[in-house]
Amino acid sequence: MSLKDMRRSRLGFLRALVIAGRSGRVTRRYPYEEPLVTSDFRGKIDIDETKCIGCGACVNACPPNALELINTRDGYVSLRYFVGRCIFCWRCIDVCPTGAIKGTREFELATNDISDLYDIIVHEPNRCRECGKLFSTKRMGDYVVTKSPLVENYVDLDPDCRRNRFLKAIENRFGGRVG
Amino acid sequence: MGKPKFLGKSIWVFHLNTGSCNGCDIEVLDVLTPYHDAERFGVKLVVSPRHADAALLTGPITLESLPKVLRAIEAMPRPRIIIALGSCACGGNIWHSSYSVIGGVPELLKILKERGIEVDGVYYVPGCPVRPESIVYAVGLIKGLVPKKIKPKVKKVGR
Amino acid sequence: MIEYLVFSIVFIALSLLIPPLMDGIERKIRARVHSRIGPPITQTWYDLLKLFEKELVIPEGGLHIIILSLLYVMLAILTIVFTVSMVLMGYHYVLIVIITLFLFVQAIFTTIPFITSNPFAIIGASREVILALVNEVFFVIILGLYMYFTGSPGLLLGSTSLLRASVILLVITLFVSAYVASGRIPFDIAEAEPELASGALIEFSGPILGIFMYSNFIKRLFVKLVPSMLILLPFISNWLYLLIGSFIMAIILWILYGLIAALLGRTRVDIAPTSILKIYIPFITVSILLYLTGY
Amino acid sequence: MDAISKYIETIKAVEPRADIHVSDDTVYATVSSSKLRDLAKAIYWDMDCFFRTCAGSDERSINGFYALYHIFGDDHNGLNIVLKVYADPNNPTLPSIVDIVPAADWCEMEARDLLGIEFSGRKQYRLILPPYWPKDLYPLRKEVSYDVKPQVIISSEKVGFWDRTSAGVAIPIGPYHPALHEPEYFELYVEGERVVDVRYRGFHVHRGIEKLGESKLTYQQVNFVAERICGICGFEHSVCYAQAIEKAAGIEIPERAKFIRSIVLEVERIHSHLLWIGVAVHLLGYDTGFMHTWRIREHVMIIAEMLTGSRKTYGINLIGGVRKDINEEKKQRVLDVLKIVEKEFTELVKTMVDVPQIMKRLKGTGILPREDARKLSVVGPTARGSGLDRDVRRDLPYAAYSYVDFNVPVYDDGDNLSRFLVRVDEVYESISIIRQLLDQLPQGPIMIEEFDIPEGRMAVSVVEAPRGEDIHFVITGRGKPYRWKVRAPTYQNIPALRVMLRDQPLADAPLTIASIDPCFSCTDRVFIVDKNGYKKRLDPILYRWR
Repeated sequence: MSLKDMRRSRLGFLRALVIAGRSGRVTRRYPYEEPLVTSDFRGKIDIDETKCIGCGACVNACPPNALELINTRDGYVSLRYFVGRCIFCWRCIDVCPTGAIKGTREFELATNDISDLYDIIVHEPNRCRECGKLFSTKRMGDYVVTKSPLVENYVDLDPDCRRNRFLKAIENRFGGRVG
Repeated sequence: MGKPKFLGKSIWVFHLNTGSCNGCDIEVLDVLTPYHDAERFGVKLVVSPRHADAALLTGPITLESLPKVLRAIEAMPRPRIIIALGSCACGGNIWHSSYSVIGGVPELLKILKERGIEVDGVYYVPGCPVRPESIVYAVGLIKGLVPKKIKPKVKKVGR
Repeated sequence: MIEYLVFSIVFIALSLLIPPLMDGIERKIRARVHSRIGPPITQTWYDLLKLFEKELVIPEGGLHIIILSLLYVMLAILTIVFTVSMVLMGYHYVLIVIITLFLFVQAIFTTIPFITSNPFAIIGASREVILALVNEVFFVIILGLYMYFTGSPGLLLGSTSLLRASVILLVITLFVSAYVASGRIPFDIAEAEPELASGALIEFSGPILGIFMYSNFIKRLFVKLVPSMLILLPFISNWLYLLIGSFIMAIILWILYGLIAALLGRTRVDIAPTSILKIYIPFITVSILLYLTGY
Repeated sequence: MDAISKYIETIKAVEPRADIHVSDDTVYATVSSSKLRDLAKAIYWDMDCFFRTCAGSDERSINGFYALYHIFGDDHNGLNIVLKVYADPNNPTLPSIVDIVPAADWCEMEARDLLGIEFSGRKQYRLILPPYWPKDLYPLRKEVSYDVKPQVIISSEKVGFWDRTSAGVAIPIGPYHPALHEPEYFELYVEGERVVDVRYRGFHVHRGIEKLGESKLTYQQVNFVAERICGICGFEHSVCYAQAIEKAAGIEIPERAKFIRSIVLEVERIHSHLLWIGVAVHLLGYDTGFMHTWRIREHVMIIAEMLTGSRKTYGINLIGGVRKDINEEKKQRVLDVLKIVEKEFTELVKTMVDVPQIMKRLKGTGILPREDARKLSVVGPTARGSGLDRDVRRDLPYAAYSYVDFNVPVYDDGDNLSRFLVRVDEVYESISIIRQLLDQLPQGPIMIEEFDIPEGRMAVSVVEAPRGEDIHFVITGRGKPYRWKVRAPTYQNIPALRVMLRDQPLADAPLTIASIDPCFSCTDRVFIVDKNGYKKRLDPILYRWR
């Protein structure tokens, strides 16, 4: 349809009253009334600390770095979720191997203190049974073992010791120095 | 300066887009429209920082807009508050580390402090983009109508 | 006599309290036309009180602005005081004084922005001048004709000539003039938000802004009160009832004006004067013709 | 094939040594810089193409040179022509084509700002980066990290918004102005209330998106950045990026995903146009119209949230398909909402045009004549309001647009009313398109997960956003784009404002600026200014520091 040829009436602007009358007051009295949030809405994510293994898959997928793995000075690994930077794309949910991350409809996130927006899971680190260095997380080790039990011998070793051990094993088998 | 009695009843907002994608800015307008109607809480968008009680910042604050933001905040009469709207303003969003932005209101506060520009309160409203309801909730929080729901969580987990 | 004094004080107090409340009601009505809830009717009072609590920032122009703004609010209040006392105390000839005062108020309002150097304020003020040149001049012309037709320089319940159509036409024109003078859409071109960022008031903040807004509300009441009185004059002979009647009529007018403003868009400064003149000139011409033929 | 060989012939005629290859609808030609100007002339003028954009690229790690890609477009045959020239890595200087293709002005300056490629034969100036950015730091060079934060000294926080010494009265519109919801700066020179000249300074929203996409993020993450180029027409950018990568890598996505993309694109168009109509009448002081348009728009926002999970920046697009499916219940809901929107919108628009001030101020203001529109090759509703029949959805069909019938509304007057009517008509067209798409929605998967993206492929992708056409140009790299270039429609349209605003009343300036539906957050990627036919140049002004 084209409005160009539409007949205009002089008092047509009064129709606004009709429109207003028919539609009534549409305002949602939120916060006193239910908000207009559909069940499909993507809100804040909720990380189940009983399932999280600290693998960092979500950290790699997260476009804005709202999820970060932080190595503290004492060797602890923590997964930090900063709601203030989250874009609520839920890519982390897609990639989480253990299903620890769940989406919620939560949007009431306003605060007057920025520290409220941090959600931190501190994982107990794995301790290398040879050099005693702290690395990765215990949960991660357990998870790897359940997925592929063959690596059990190496799971308690930090990456350097693991490599050394591996090279040594090859050395023993072939009787010569490798690498 | 005593605690203003009527600030809670009438919040005049000056909206500054500091490099936002427009998503939050449109939701700011949306909040004034019939379904959400922030005016019922006495919220009004004003057009001059001199009339404003609150600076509504959207965007990660680009270098280009930084001087104007500082100037606008300086022009606001005290008491003045800053509302950081959206993930960009709260934490810098995807561009938090980009070369042409300062990375959100936490960084801005440092610069404000350096220059001796005081503000009387900062509110953070995450969301990308912020839902209109989130903004209404934030208004409720400023007015003290709703409790703060989000708390920092630190959980230590073992094996 | 003493009861008139008491009535005066009551009415003056009312007319100082009511205008912001009426603005609150107008906002509520506008919200209803927008299909939303809108602010509480006391909202405008909250806004004003909040502005008075804010820090006092002396704008560019310094002391001039403060003195002028105080003068502005005093004159605005004086117009109301004179209007009320004129009716109650029987000083009917001061109608002409009130008109003069009102013109002073308008003049101050249009000049203040010129003191600041903000380009928006200056454009806003120059638009106000253009509009005032048409509207306020006709306001005076209409009142002058009114006085000539009724044969009195004041608010006198005179002859039956008051009922004559020519006078009624004049008063109707006065209602249009009151609408334009109240700065509502479509004639809010001086404060036009999208173009001029609230124009004349852009540089003011805190209490000074509060004073300006408050005076504007009083002015809005005044411009409705005077025509209401003039039109009710032939029908109500008791002065007290006349005053009450015109207050009620002013309130009804306020609501009606608010409703009309919600249904229209903003005009442009080059269109506005001609569209006002298109109403004024025929009405006044017919009125004069009627007067001449009926005399 | 006919048209393609014609282009190959033309290029060969000017530059026999050109290295030409063709893929899909794009002709790539590597030419020597000495022949660039002749080729630009042959393609832009003789072949009657228009200029899409140019993109600089740092390819020193691949072939040891900087490269510049000039991208031309031919809508009639649905073709893109890409001319590539190399620049010396030590002293990158290339001939400017601005005097032949005026539209290349700002994108050349962008390449200079971000990559340090100098252009000979033209006036050069700082465009994108802030005035206090260090002179020899070029963010898009590969050795520069995305998070470089030079110690910038902001001279003063007091910005001279207007220049009191200059002749005439300068009226600043922006950077923070109620008519603009984004920080951009227009300086209108007025005599009385009449605008005599306009100057513009943008790039307040430059966030370094391209650099992030090329350095920090992975292929799939870039989708989410692309979406945040613009909060209103973000999905178009995201689709455009995903299509560019899919085209470069030869990925064929499922039919159902194509349909869902088109449906969401049209939902976005409806909400964007409703938004614009609301803002336009608000600028005319008709707040009742604004409120009711947005009330109707809220229905659309609810279905957008239902279909995608977010009210804006939908986040459902990935390379290879979409993340969220449409079920029967949602389909029904969308159809119901469309019925309501159509009915209420018709009634509201009828009411709006009956408001005397609206009609008076829309009609005959902000006129962009057809010739000027062609010269400036404006896009989107701005072009269609000036009688140019251009729409990428029809001319270079993508996603599922080849399956639907729709009209492209065109009005000839070129005034604000025409642009208003184009958008009104497009709302109806979009409603009809969504109905057709939902009706034909094929079954099947919505995403393919297994694919790989080879390095060093190029593609140009064009998508019709509510404001005009988005252009994304990508060169693939390892795990992330090697070069990703974005051109949003508003760049093309901003120069037209100069024509529209001149000799107009100041009161109409905000509406006229709004009438191109400017989207500055997109625009601050690239700019193109066409000064053809105008004596004065549109110089971006620098701020005057007090």
